[in-house]
Amino acid sequence: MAQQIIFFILAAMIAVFSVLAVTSKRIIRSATYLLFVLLGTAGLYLLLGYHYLFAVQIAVYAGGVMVLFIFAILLTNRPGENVKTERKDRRIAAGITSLAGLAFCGHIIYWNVNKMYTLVVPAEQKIQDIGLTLMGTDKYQYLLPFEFISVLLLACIVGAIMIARKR
Amino acid sequence: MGDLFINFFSNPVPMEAYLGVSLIMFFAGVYGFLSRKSLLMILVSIELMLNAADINFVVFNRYLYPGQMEGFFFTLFAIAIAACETAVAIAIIINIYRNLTSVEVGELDEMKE
Amino acid sequence: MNFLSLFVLIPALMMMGLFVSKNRKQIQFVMATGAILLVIMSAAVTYMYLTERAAGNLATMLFTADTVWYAPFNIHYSVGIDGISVAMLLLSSIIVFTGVFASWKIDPLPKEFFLWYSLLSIGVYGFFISVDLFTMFMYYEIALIPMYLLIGVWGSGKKEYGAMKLTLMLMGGSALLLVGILGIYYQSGATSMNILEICKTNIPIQAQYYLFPLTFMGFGVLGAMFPFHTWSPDGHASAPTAVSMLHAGVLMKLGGYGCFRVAIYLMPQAAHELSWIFLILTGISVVYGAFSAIVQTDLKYINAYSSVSHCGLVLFAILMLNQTAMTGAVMQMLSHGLMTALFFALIGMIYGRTHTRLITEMGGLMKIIPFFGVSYVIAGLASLGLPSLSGFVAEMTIFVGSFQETDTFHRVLTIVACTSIVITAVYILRVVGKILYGAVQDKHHEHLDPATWYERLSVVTLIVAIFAVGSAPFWISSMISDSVMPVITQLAK
Amino acid sequence: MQYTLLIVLLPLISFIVLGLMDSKWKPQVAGIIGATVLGIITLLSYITAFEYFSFHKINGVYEKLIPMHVEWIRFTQYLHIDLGILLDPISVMMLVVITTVSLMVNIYSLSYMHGEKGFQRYYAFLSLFTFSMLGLVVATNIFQMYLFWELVGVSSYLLIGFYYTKPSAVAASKKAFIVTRFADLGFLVGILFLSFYTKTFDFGVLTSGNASVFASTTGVSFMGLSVMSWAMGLIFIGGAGKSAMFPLHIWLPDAMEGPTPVSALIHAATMVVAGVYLVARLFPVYEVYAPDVLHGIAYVGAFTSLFAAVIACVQTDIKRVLAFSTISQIGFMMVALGVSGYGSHEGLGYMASMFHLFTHAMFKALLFLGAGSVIHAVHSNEMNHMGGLRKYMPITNWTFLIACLAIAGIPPFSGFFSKDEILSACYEFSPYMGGVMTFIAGLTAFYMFRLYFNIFWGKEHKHAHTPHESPFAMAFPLVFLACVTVVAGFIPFGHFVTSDLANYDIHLDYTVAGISVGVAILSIALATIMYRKESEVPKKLATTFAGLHKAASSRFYVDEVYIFITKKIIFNLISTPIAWFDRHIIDATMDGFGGVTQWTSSRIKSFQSGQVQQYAYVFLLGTLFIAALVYFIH
Repeated sequence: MAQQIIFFILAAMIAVFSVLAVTSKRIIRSATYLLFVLLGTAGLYLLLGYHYLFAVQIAVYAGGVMVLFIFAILLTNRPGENVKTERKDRRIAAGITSLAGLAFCGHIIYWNVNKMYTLVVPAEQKIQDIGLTLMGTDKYQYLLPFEFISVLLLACIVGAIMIARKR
Repeated sequence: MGDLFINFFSNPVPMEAYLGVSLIMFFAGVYGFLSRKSLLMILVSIELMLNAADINFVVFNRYLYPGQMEGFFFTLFAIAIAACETAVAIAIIINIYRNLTSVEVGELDEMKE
Repeated sequence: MNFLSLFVLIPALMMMGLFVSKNRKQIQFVMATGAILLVIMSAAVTYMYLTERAAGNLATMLFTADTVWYAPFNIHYSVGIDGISVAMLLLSSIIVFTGVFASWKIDPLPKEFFLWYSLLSIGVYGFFISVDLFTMFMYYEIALIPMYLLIGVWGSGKKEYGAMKLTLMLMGGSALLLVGILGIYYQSGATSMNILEICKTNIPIQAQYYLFPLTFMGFGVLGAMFPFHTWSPDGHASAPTAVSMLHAGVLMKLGGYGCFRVAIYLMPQAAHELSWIFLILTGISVVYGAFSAIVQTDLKYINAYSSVSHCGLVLFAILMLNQTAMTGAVMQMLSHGLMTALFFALIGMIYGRTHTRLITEMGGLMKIIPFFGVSYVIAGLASLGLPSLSGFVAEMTIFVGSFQETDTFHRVLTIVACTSIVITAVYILRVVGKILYGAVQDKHHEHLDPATWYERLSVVTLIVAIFAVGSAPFWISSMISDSVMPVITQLAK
Repeated sequence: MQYTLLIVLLPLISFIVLGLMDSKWKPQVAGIIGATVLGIITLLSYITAFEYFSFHKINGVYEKLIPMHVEWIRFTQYLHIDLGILLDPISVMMLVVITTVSLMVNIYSLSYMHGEKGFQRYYAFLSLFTFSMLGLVVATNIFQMYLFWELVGVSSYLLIGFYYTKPSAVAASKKAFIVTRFADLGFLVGILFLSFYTKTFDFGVLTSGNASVFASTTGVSFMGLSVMSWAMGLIFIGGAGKSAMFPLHIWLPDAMEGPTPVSALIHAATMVVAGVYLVARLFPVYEVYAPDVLHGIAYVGAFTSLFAAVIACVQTDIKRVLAFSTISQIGFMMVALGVSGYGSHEGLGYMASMFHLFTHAMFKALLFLGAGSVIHAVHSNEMNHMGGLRKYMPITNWTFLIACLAIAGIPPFSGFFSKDEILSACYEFSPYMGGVMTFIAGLTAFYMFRLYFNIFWGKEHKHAHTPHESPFAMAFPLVFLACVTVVAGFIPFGHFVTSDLANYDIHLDYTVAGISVGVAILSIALATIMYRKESEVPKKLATTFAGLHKAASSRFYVDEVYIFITKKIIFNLISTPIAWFDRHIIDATMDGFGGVTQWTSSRIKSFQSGQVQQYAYVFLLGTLFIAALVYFIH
């Protein structure tokens, strides 16, 4: 019961804030709403039993990324200025399309998905398993992607410095 | 409608509920992506969509293949990549702002320094 | 690689020479040397060809060579010549040579101009020496591309428009051609694209029915066939002198040559069945071009329309499908090449002095620049078919040949085509009377520079060639008419 | 007789040398070279004539000699153009005529053209003309004739347009060339027809009388007419163009814009009779295979003759009068050929025609040179600027009178004999024809004496400076030609030129001769009354027949028709619309393709805006669409 209520709260939070994030006039507010969405997502991870993912989500997203965002916003925006939106017709078109997509996908989910699964009680994942899987080279083990990601991260670091440094 | 609520609160959270949440998040992201001009807002929207996808991965992993960890890892990597992407994107945005004092997509049709 | 490839190699070497040359002197040296080498080459090839034939070598193509280029698609690089190619090589050499001297002081960017010019000549020479459909098509494309830049950069007037129009229309033609060539290759079932090999196979008649019009029209665009001739006035009018010369003189001949060598030679049945459509179109070209030329006021337009008329006659004669008319067609190619080059050279030189090409703004030039005046009259007389100049023999051979077809349709068309000699006289004399005779129209024209040595060289060479072909046509005529024979035998099958 | 080649080649060499040297030599040098070369070839042609007529007669028939020929270009198995020299009575006669007149003109021009700019060029062109005309007459085949025919046309063009700064001269040369070119089109097509069926160009084969040559023409018709009629009719059109037969005569009066000696040479004595020569050359073919065309030629000739004679009566430009007189006289020659048959006596017309050609060349050249002399003295072409010149120019006066008497047909001058033969032939053909031609002969006498009296008698006109007799170089040709005119009539022409190459003794038909001389004397008397002294008669006549007079003065408006056809029909009704059509329909269609492509691409272009959002939007729509498609189809 508690789980359901928590879920409901989280779901409502995510839905409301994500909509607010994209419709808000002030960019700083959007970022704040985004932060709530990310936190809500982290909550969902927790609810699903992925504790590690919850931690990563909080640390990387809500921590790292959001800080970047806020800095960027503060650097590029004059306070109090409204964010420009697209032309009205485009916004309407975008809205209609999004709603259509939402309806269509919702329809599929509502009518089709519930017949496909059996719920297994969420069990906590052991952090050792995660570590082993991440470092292994066997089937269903992810050393190679891990290395790729690390190289990618390195590249990003270098790239970001290169791009952003003063000439 | 009443049935739905009773079912919802008496049974474990169904998968479609998670999917519904991610769906709303995703299309909010889509709407934001299409309707905003600021690069930062577009980035925010992208984050929303990525998160929605992440949720889906995790949910599918949990509900359909509970014994495995693919979805989990996919999400993990996606978060890492999203972080990279955000970092680079923000670097670019700041750089653009420095040159053009604007971060509006409509005005960025010149590739010059 | 046999010696025929030298024709392609020399311009390529010229291009390299141009790359390393530093000033105008060196550029001129490279170009002059190359052009003279080419003339010598073609004279030598003519001599070798004639001795080889005299020695009794009856092969369709002499000096053939074949190299596999890309085996999976059966693409070969094969060369070879017969009398017609020899005549065309001679023509090209003379015109490349005179074109170099006609643009001796080209400005600006002489190096780049001559680079493209040499590339153009690679295409032209390559086309005439190749006996493989693919090689032919490739050289055809090579010849087209430089045109765009040469006109667009060094042209005059509405040059961008002219260049675009010319290139696009010719490209359109080559698109039809590509389909045609591939169709021929696949339908014939031959194991290579070599023309000599394909002609031994039988292309199914249903396929011929659509491949023949495609190929003929594809080449016909380049041969300025009505109604695909409109690139010619605009393109030629805006092209620089040497390019007009080379284009009207040689490149338009690619069309006639291609029609002859590809369309008719490889698809004789369809040629018999469908020739009437194209006969009507080319018949229209002949008269229509001539009538259009009457009312033009720009010298280059007049000459361009006159080219439409004369080149129409080439295709017209080819479609008569008999030996005499085809011989006449090739002679007309030769003759028209020489005289239209002379015309364009003179127009360019006159324009360089008077700064106008409108005949209404000129007059009495004969007194001021007599060299150009006399040369223009000679060119005009050649164009209207004065005996002892090249136009006469060519036209007469065509008319006599066309008259060998006995049915009323061919007869009437031939007579209609004959009327062009009168209309030609009308527009030529109109121009000559307006610009050369009478009183000087513009007082700036009272003192014009006399012809320089390089202009004289270029003009005199062409005049001599015109006289040579017109006064002693027997050897060239017999050389061509022997080489037409394979096509006639093919048609008789 | 290999040396005959020199007769043709020397003028060519002279042309090339003079043409290349142009102004590098002094004018006199060029003139002397030209005249010397002409002198040499004149001598050579006299030798040729002597040798030919003396030694080349077998069994009373002249043989046809071909001293040399080469194949120039081969068209088909049978058809090839040869260049060669054919000697037979008419070509030898023509050689003599051309070289004589040409020599006279060359000598005359030394003085007449003295000091003109482009003197060297003038002599070069004269040489070119002589070359082409000689090449024409000795042609062994019809295509060689056509070839030189064209060259003759061009040299005529160049000479008429000699004063190229004068717009009227330029226009006249253009007109001459285009009109004759139009006629040549007929000639060419005629040749094509003839050669296709007979499989030969060769005159020897065509005129051999061998019926098998024409075997394939029997029963063949093209668009309703028999093929031989087509062929010979079209060939005659070519001849009619050069010989200025109605309605292709319009170029000849205008051609008088050229220098007067040129008019004498080309437009009186030599080139304009090329048409007559052509018909004479193919006479056996006309006679046997296209008799209807031959009769047509007779009627065309007669009509032209009458038409031109009437116009000549009212012209005031003396060269124009002579030009129309030339047309009229060539009409006589054509008529004579047209009414002639083949054989000794039936061939009288043929013989007469050639005879008249010969005598006419001499006296008409004389008339023109005389007119040139007068123009040289008074610097005008107009009759009313002249009058009473006999006192100042005795030689010109006398020689001109002799020529007038000759053309009027007064014995014993040469014109009498030849014209008399023509009239006899006409009377034999039909009395009407004879009557008409006699009337024209009367008209001829009338207008010639009108001209004569107006120039040399009548009221003296005031001159800026006193007219003087021409120098020796101009007087000599006059005297020489006058002598020839006096004696030429006594040549037993029938011994030299006949239709069947055999001898024929000319008999004067005294009735015909009597009538024609009577008519001539009457006309001369009339002219004397009207024009010797100033009188009111001509003016009265002009007012009485105002319409006719006006029409004749404006040459019966044929030129207006010509202008209408060229300017209005060809230029405005054909060429301009075609050019318009080309620019606005054909070209616009081609441009239209380009335009459509551009328009389409400019529409499509907005999809490639570079805006990621837009791409995303389209991408999203597409994804949704495909997903929905897949979903709902399942």
